Amino acid sequence: MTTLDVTWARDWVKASAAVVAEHRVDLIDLDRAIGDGDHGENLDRGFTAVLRKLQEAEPETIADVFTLVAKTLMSTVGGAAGPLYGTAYLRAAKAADGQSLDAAGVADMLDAALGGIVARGKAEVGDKTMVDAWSPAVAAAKEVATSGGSAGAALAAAADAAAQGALDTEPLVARKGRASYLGQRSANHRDPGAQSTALLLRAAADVAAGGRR
Amino acid sequence: MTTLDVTWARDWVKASAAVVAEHRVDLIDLDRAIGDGDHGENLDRGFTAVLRKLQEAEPETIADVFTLVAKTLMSTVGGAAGPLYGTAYLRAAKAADGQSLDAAGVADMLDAALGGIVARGKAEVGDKTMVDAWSPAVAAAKEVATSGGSAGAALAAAADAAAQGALDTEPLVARKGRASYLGQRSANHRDPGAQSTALLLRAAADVAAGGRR
Amino acid sequence: MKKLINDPQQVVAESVAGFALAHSDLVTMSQDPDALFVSRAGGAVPGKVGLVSGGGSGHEPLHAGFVGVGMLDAAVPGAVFTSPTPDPIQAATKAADGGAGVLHIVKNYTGDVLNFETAAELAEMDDITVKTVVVNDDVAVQDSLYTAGRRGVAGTVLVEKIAGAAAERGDDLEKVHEIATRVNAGVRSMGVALTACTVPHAGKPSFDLGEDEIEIGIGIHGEPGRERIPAASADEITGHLLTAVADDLQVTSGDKLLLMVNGMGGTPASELYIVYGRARAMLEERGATVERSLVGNYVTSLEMQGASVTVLRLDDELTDLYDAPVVTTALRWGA
Amino acid sequence: MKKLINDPQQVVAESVAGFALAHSDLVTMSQDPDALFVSRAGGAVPGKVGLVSGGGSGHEPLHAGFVGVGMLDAAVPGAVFTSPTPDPIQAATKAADGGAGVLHIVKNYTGDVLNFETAAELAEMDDITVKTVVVNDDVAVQDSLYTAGRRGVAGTVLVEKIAGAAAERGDDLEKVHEIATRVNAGVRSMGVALTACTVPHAGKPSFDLGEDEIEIGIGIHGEPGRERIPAASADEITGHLLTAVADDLQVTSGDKLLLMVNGMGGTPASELYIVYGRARAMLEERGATVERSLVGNYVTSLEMQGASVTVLRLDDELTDLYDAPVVTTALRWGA
Ligand SMILES: Nc1ncnc2c1ncn2[C@@H]1O[C@H](COP(=O)(O)OP(=O)(O)O)[C@@H](O)[C@H]1O
Ligand SMILES: Nc1ncnc2c1ncn2[C@@H]1O[C@H](COP(=O)(O)OP(=O)(O)O)[C@@H](O)[C@H]1O
Ligand SMILES: [Mg+2]
Ligand SMILES: [Mg+2]
Ligand SMILES: [Mg+2]
Ligand SMILES: [Mg+2]
Repeated sequence: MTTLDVTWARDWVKASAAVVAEHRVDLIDLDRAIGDGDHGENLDRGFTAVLRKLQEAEPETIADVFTLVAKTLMSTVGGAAGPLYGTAYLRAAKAADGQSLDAAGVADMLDAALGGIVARGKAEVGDKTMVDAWSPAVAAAKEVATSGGSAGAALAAAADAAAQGALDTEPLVARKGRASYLGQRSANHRDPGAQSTALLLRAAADVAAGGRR
Repeated sequence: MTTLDVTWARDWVKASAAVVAEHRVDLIDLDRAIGDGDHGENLDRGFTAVLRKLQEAEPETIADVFTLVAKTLMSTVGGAAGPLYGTAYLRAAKAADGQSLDAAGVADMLDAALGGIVARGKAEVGDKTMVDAWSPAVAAAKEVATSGGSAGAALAAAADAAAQGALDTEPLVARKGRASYLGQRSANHRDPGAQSTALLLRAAADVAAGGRR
Repeated sequence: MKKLINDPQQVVAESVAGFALAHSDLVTMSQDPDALFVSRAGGAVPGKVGLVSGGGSGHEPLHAGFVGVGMLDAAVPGAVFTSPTPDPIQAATKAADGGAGVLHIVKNYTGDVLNFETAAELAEMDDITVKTVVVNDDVAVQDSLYTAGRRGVAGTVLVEKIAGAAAERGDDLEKVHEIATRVNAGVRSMGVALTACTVPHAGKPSFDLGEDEIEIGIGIHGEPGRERIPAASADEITGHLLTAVADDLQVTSGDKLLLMVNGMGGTPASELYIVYGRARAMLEERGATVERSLVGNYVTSLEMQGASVTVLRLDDELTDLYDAPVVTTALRWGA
Repeated sequence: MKKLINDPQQVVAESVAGFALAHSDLVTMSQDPDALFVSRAGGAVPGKVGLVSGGGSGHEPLHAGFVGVGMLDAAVPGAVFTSPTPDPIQAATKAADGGAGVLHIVKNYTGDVLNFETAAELAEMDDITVKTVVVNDDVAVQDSLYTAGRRGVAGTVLVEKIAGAAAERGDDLEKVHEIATRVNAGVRSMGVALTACTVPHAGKPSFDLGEDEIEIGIGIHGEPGRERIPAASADEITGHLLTAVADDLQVTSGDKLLLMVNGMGGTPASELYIVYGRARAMLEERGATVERSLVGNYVTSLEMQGASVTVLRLDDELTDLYDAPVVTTALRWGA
């Protein structure tokens, strides 16, 4: 696919719910190590609610899908991840206001999401947060867009970069979020929010590639 | 020895303190199983205090030794064992009012002690308490006295009978003391108070036989 | 065994000293370490019946946490899980006597009964009139003439509160004793343990419990309970406890009740409220109304995880006395 | 994991329901399960500044246990250890507003700060003036502009109590906010864990701790602490905590202090008083006097064994406000 439409957006949400449920315990375990052990539970609660809402509401545009996700996550997740992901999807909705997304649209949408996260959480790259997955993902998508790739290719590159970004959080000492309380002891653990970001973007790419819905 | 004097009484007290300290953990473990796990600690606290008092007071008669033991146990042991052993030694002091004890004197002294325990605790043989050790001990000492044995022989017989009595508490279902709360589940465990009785009487016999002081 | 303690033998002395320091506005501690007790700041109230309770330590806030206006005049802490000896009980009785006699509130354990008995005799020799109520609210234990009878557990707090209010309003010893006896007659409890507790000087858990087992009918001294069952939901466990309690008390339609859910020390408050909700629903299903509620750690077994359910049948007088002002470290209202 | 619960997902809903039933004289629960909060029975007090706090559940009695006269007007419980979402905070803010504005008391965690921030924005859209104090008393965490800063822990109770008294005496929002800020500026805490706790939906202990290890500088969410050290005596552990707290607060001779020893949920009261005794002696060695004391389970981490030490520097106004009447389920005096 060169562009993505509302079907992709809806399928991405369904795939997100599935992937979060599947990795619920992994995310809890990552958060147990350097946080409070609820990240997987929080996202699972949120995306379960999103799935229910999606069935009731049947949104007709990409923006409407993302707005629904934003509001539902905001009002069901709580913790740090709720407002951060909530704001990310809200900004993504504003960015994705057409009927479809090409590679540049994907890059803009991801960039807007990252902007929302930074606006709320004030984290920088290297602080060991989800920003460390989002930031390289945005850069990778932009590169694909510049070099004329498809929307699907942009998502695939973003997903790869986010996965690498999540991996790269392991040696870092956290400066934001709950893991920052651990100081040096936060090193040698992967950041749960960066990991969930990688999972969600991977789902987006898989769905775009027809692999997951 | 055919008769026992105040030296024996003093040495018995010392030996009692030693034997209780030595078996502190065993008695705690017996009491953990069907009680509250303090019997060894209680008696150890009591006899440690007795030992200190004995050094300060240097009592000159058997009765004075036992009275000192009685009062000290009463005021330091607490729990069920404190008043029961305290009363036992108090009655024993009253019974042992001469300068020395022959076999009949030993039997009377033990009988008085048993009487004190029953007066306070109202337990009968078979209720799975220290009475199940004291009662056969008294009977055995009486038999030795009747058949003309020595005081030491009376104590030895009493110690043997108490040990057997303690062993025989194992199958019993408790009807008095803390173990009674367990109902049927108190069976297949030895009563801690019967066991401590057996230890104390064994110490008395050993000291009389010159084996322990 | 990991505990916030120094010397296991000094746990009681150090913790009572800390307690007395922290709450010097409400209580004072005896000076003689061989006769350790806690009594009301300001001393005995002339003309008022004195209330003295005590027992093994490890059940905090019982009993020292209930010393103060409207409740106990003195509390005697023994070694952990071991009843105190007669001497400190006698001394506490003296300190609590305002000339109108003293009520001993004793939990029904052989050791407690015997030591308080002796202390009462000693106090009578000091010309203090002593009456005793023996609390035995634990329905986990079969009551019988031929056994030690039922244990005294969380219901003790209600006896102390209500009898304390009777004494405070000026009732004489006879009447205070009658009230205490009435509360004891109308109160029943039963407990459950999810984990054992560890007595400091023993250093080992009081019993071994598998990861999937719980003890129903537990006492408050780390004794094993009536039966061991597989771990179950809060509703099921509450069902066991409440049914035993309500059946024994013969709760029927129209009864006015006080419902107490007591934590054993290591259970989060949130879990106690889940138990409370279920127990209350079950009482209401029987047509009774829950007029008063008490939820929290009141009679504990060190760090044991578990809870007990207590039901007291109320009448107007008992309700008024329960509502009367109380100013202690653990129970405080109306003043 | 053995807990007195039913469905792990329903722990908060069921326990808050039980809490509201048991204490219907003091609190009411919101009807909308999607906007769960607890507020004062009787509703907002016209003309009084409203106080709203909240945060993850599992810290009981914080915060719902402090709803009542002289303290909070509403408390918003999130999922266990997870800050609530903006909707219930907004609803609670509305319920707490008596027309004089509302103070949000927020513990300094990213999640809490963000969700309360959004709720405050929403409330402003309802024409309610909201001011916020972010409590950050935990000295275990290095404070810096480039990090999330220090956490809010047990000192929160003192902010709620003292600001609550200011609101109750009629101070306006500006002044109540100033008082709350003053308390936060003068309070420091640090905690220790002897065992981890288990979040119901996680089913596993929040961290693994050896039989001979303890965590110093623990938070209240089962997070690991600043350092892991070998198990030590109460005096040594208290030394670690108190020294860090008193150094950071720069306690000096002549200071008048409030000393709070807070249990993490699974620690016997007797142990808290041992810690209290040592902490108090150490403060007195510095020439300070301990004028007020609070010992007990106030800000817990489920069934975690451990404790925290909190010191607040008092002045006359703060002392008066602390002493002012309070009628909540967990803190009650003077009325
Ligand atoms: N200031 C921040 N900026 C960006 N991301 C953050 C920030 N603080 C926390 N996070 C992310 O949130 C994740 C934790 O989410 P979660 O466990 O759901 O919330 P909480 O920390 O409140 O328990 C972290 O792993 C991190 O990726
Ligand atoms: N009524 C009784 N009569 C005789 N012995 C008793 C009675 N009750 C208890 N005992 C004895 O006391 C022992 C327990 O003593 P101990 O553990 O020191 O006291 P407690 O039961 O108060 O913890 C029991 O093993 C039993 O032998
Ligand atoms: Mg988390
Ligand atoms: Mg015992
Ligand atoms: Mg005992
Ligand atoms: Mg959280």
